[in-house]
Amino acid sequence: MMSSKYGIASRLKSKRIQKLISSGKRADGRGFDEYRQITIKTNVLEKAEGSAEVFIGNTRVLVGVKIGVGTPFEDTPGEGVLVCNAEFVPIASPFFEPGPPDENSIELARIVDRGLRSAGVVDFSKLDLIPGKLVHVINIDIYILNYDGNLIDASAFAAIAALRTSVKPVYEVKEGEVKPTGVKEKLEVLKTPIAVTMVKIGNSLLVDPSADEEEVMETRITVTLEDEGNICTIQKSGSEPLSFDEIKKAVNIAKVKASEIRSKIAGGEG
Amino acid sequence: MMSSKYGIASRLKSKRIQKLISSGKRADGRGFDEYRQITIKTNVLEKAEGSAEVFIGNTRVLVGVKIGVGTPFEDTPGEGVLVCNAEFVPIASPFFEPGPPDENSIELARIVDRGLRSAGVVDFSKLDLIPGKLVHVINIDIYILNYDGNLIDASAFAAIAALRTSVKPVYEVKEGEVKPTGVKEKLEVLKTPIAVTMVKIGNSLLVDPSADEEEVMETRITVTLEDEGNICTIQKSGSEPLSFDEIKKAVNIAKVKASEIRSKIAGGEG
Amino acid sequence: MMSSKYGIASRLKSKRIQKLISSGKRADGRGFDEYRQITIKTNVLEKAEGSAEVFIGNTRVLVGVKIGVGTPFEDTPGEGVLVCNAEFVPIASPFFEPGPPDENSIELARIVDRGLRSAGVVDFSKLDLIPGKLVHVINIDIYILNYDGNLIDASAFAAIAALRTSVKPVYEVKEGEVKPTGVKEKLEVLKTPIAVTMVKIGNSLLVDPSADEEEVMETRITVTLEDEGNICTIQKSGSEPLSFDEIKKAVNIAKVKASEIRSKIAGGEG
Amino acid sequence: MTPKKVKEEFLRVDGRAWDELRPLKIESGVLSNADGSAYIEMGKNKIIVGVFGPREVHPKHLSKPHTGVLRCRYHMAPFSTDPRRSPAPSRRDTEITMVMRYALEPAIFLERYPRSSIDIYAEVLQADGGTRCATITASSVALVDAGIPMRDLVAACSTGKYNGRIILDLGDYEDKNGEADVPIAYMPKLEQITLLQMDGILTAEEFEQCISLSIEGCKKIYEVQREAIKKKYVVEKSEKEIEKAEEFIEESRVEDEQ
Amino acid sequence: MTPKKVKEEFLRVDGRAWDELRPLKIESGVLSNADGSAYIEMGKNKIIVGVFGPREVHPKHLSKPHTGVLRCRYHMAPFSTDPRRSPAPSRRDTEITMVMRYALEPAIFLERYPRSSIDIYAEVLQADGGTRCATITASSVALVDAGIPMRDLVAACSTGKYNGRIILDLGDYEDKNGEADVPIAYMPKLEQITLLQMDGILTAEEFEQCISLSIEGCKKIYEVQREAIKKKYVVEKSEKEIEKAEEFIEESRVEDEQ
Amino acid sequence: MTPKKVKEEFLRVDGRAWDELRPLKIESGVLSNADGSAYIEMGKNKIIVGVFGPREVHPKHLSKPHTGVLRCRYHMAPFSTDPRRSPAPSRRDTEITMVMRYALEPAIFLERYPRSSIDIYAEVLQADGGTRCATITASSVALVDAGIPMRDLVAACSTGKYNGRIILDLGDYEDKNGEADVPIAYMPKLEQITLLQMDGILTAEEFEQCISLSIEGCKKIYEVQREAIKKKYVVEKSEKEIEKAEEFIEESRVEDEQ
Repeated sequence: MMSSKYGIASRLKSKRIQKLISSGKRADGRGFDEYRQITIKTNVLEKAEGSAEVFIGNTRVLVGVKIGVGTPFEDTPGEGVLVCNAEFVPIASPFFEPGPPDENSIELARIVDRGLRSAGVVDFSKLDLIPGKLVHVINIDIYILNYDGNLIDASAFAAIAALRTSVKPVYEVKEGEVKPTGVKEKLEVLKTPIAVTMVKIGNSLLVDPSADEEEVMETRITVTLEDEGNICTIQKSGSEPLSFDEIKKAVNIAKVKASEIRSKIAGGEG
Repeated sequence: MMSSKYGIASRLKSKRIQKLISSGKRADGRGFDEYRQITIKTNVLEKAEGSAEVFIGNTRVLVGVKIGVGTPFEDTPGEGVLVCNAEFVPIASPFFEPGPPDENSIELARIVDRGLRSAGVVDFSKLDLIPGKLVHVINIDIYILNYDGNLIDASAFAAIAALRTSVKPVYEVKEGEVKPTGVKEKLEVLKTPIAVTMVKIGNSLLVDPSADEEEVMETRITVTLEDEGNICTIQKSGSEPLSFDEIKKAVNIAKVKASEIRSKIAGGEG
Repeated sequence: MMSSKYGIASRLKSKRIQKLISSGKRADGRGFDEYRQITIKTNVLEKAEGSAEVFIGNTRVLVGVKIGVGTPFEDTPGEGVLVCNAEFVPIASPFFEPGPPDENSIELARIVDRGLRSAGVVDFSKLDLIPGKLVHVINIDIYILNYDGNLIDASAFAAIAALRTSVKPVYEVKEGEVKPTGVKEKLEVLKTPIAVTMVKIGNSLLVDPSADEEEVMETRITVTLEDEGNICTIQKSGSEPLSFDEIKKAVNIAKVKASEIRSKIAGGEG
Repeated sequence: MTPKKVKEEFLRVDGRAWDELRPLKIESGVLSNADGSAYIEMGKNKIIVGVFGPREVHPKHLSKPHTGVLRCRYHMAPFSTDPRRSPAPSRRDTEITMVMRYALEPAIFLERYPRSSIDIYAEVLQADGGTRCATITASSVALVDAGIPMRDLVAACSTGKYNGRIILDLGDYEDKNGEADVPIAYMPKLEQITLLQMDGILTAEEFEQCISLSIEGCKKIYEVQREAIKKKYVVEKSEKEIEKAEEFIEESRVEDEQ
Repeated sequence: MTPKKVKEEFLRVDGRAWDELRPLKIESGVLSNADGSAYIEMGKNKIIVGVFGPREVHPKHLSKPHTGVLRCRYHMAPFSTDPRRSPAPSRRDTEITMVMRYALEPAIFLERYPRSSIDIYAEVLQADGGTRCATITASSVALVDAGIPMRDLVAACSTGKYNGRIILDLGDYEDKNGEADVPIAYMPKLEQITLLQMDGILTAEEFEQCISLSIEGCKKIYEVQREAIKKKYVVEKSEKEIEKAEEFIEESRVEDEQ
Repeated sequence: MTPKKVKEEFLRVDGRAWDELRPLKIESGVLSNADGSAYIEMGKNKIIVGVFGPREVHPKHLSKPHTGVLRCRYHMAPFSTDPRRSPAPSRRDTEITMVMRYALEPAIFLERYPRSSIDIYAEVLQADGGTRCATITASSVALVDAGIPMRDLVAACSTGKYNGRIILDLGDYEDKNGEADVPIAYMPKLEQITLLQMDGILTAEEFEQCISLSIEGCKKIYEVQREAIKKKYVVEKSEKEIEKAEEFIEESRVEDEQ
């Protein structure tokens, strides 16, 4: 998918990568199921209610969480609102251009959003203020600072890490109006969903694809798992199909990687 | 008008059609004041409050009516709101492109809208809920499914046919708030305006133009008449002028055709 | 700045203007610190709450002031709102195109806006109706009718002249709602800020640049002064720097010109 | 077919007779940057029109190899109405832009300007009912001011029904509270109608009365248009050129018929 | 791996068995202007699809020198849902448009159409859960109707978990109130999955059950697709062409493998 | 003209002296995909800047035959302010983008890059008053990091009036509650001002004091900029290259003057 937008790999480069992979190797020496170095920093911003910055190799994603007051969705009047948004800002790649979200940034935001929602990271029914009128609104803004592949996992890690450190402003409700009290309390986060993205190149599944690998990939699959090891979101992308067996294999790989990474994120806090 | 957007007729084709017409004939054998086969189906959608599908020859238009709650216009605080919108969706013609409404779809929606409004199809003063705050909003969405000329008449027929079968959700008003009761009642429709569109080719006026005729037409006139035979909307379009006599002739033709068609639409219901 | 958008001056024309200026002359014979003929007409519109039309040479700007009711900004709940907007309508120049505001019209509106705001032309705290909910909203719409340079000064003069003649609808506040009484009272205007725009060509500062001079200018500076001779807004534009001394010189020129022009605007009323 | 012109007692909200136009003022050549321009006041309507062209079309793909294109824009200033309106074009603006183009196109020899465009931009500075008609009337004058030969001038006004009576040139109040409104544009020499719209309820007979009355109105407006064109020449040009101006439209048409 | 198919007492909100599809109707060739088209009803879903192409790409810079491009649009009519939705595309529409393209692309020999595009436009006229799957199913039929050779038909349906049970082809109510939803698209002859999404909570075992059940569902849908293609030929074409139609997909694939 | 620098008792809301900058940190080369980059913290401002170019201009019609073009974007992250702001550019963003371009353009030899563009993208991650100045300061460093020769570094900071006193480098609170704000950008070696804006109320004398004080501030910032450039070289390059880096700006200017 990324290939169409982020520059076409030359045939030579493409062949080289494919040949390497068919001989069981990756350009940077990693194993097929090996992530690059993952670094997670939380509370990197003072003005946001929560924040985290995630580095996976040279990929760098910043997430800021803002929690405010707004109106609920029409069909869930008594529940808080969570909105994910992703910005592919032009500093991140010579191929990113300023402008409104395109197909790729919308897909990214929706995968992260669906992962959080399916896992049940927050209890939305506890986020109402005046039912049907005012509720807490959690805005998760994903900011891509440097692109070197696997934006989905980096964004998903940053989003949940930021949420886990978020505080929620406390409001006083009085005569149909809300007033900020100035106090903030910890946001209760119930789950830590972890996204694991793989690409298929030749007949191999590779986790944590680099930008080069995304350029030559045939298809991509992201499996998000919650704390108990249940699957909570899957997204297949890319123009090649997958067999049932390949999907099963991908789920198995994801299960292993997710629990490794979850301990990193859950452990990364004070 | 359509010519600029929907493909230019070749000079040859254009000459052929014009020659045929100057000899008193139309390509499909119709008389100048003859409509193609008109078929009207109502209640074709379950989720809309009203619906109708109209076929005029190969032209096919679907109208869905949604009735909800909204705020009144500033200058008519105690009246309900009616909004017409037309979508030229790209399945209808190789020359339609996805995107926001253009000049042609706006004109179409406005002619239908003005026809309904001028005829007084509904009593807007009976459509208020909390005067100045909440009123019934009737959305008439015109969906062009296949284009073979005369979209205006097909849309106008479908709009009034859909309205005539519409139901209105009943709300309970209590302490400045409205609550749906789950009950729906028939929308009172007072008039059945009928639009009759003609094009001028050479010195002739032709009703119900086909796509080919619209490509070579010089000018177009739509006359909408209400039940008592009064004129309620006229729209001239196209780059050639009309004489006073031609206009009078057009009105006379429209009067005859409108009453024929009205009985079809009014009769088409259970 | 204008050069990039409004047509590039030919090298010849550019050289001619620069040579003339280096010999101490301007194409239209004016002194470097001399404005073209300024004409100010007020109350030129009946439907606006205030209006003024300003001619500076062939530059012609119309400002209409509309005063209505709206919601306050979140951070100033008890204060009225003032909004400036500028439209570069296409009748004003063959180089203006219809469409949403571009960089130049946004800068123009903001300079005028900042000048009025910094000078404190109105007491915003007196413009509230229901604190936190409804306040008076003053819309200043700048309409460029003909472009021959120095739009900033013409717009700023027209804006303050229009404001000075504005009336404010009086509302009755009752049970959390406002009702127009039909009465209008004079809007209290506390200050008369005057913008003076200069361009640097060669080593000279020229006030009130014509369109030709704006095409060849290196940089532009606008100094706005209020009634007591204090500076209230400065904006430097254009790709060349200025020295501290040049800035001081510009401020001195502006001080002299502003008080001349202020008496014209303040005197132009009944 | 023409309505009875018996003078009646009946007076309208603004004191006019049933067949009386509002005060009308047209000025030509009011903008220095436009190739042609005109300013019109019709009642409290205040509209300014600028014409550019014939000129190259941008973007190029909009040009046509065998004919010129006419591009129009009808636009209302935010302060032209009560309450203020957004400067973004509304659906009504789009529709009027379209009928304005159709109303003026028949009067212009577009086929003489292949690959070129003539652009007419109208700015409604104050709206008082009948803005589309006043815009078309002013645009004709602006086109002549731009030196563009025309088959005929296009004059426009609306007739309508208010309180049971057919009246000429509806003001804002009559427009909003009346039973029907019929804006038409007319080429008086060619006796052709180039704009025709109608909203409200009218019998066929009333509708024909409306058109007849509008045509009478357009003929009066036509005289004011001619004056505006002449006056411009008187101020700016030599005697000889004034004569030329007077015959300008006539000639253009003759030229066309040859 | 396949779920136990023991017939159970359990009945769903609309009376269906756990492994039962909603009533399904597909019609081919329903639009005269499109090169190919199909209409599908699946439960209360009503979706119409039009295919245009292979044709020249506009704008040109979107074309590719060595292959064709597939362009899709998933769009919902304003009246398709309750409450009314804006006709402007939502973020969800954009995402579905994307996965719809990926779901159909593997079935088309795009490499045969350099510099060209195949455009698939789907309009959801009524939505009842599972619109993306029904859209993909109908699009396959519309592609065949357009005479575009295909490696295989793509059939799609979702399986999910509702009230603790794995069930086939979720309706709107089950979709909104269920524990999980797994839409898949499947090429039955090639045994390949081209669409796979999942939301909710499932164990790995449940997830595999869902896929197995979906594959069974897709096979049934595939038969209805084939019927729709045949029926079109019966009505419009000669006996000989019917045979051709039957072998159409088969041939295309063989051709591909050579 | 320079303000009296007598040390006073007066302390500001954050404890600073009247002529004291906020804590300032600049880091160079922080983004691997950009040709040059810099990160700045000035008070609680956190801004990251990426530079791309000189490179081909897209779309081509924006390029110029005889010179390069400088394109800038000042953009604020949604989470940079309280309350959250929309990621769509505001009118203020558009104005700052414009003055940012004017502030940096005089320092770049654009005429050396015909048909090319240099693109500077600034992302404000956290805003604390004075973001436009901090952005310009960081952009200069990022330009050097991209290897683009410069006439001089551009350093920027604002001075203003708060509670009757002229103070350097206004924080967010002082900005919003003060009497005046004068952001300037300055090229210390060339002694030229490239950004100058002012809002509030100042006498001519106070205004001149502000500029003098800002210039002093810019000179201090300039030292931090030079350090940031040097440090990058220390980490990444050989000793010899460090020397080069130190003389980089000097040389570029000399080159220009020849």
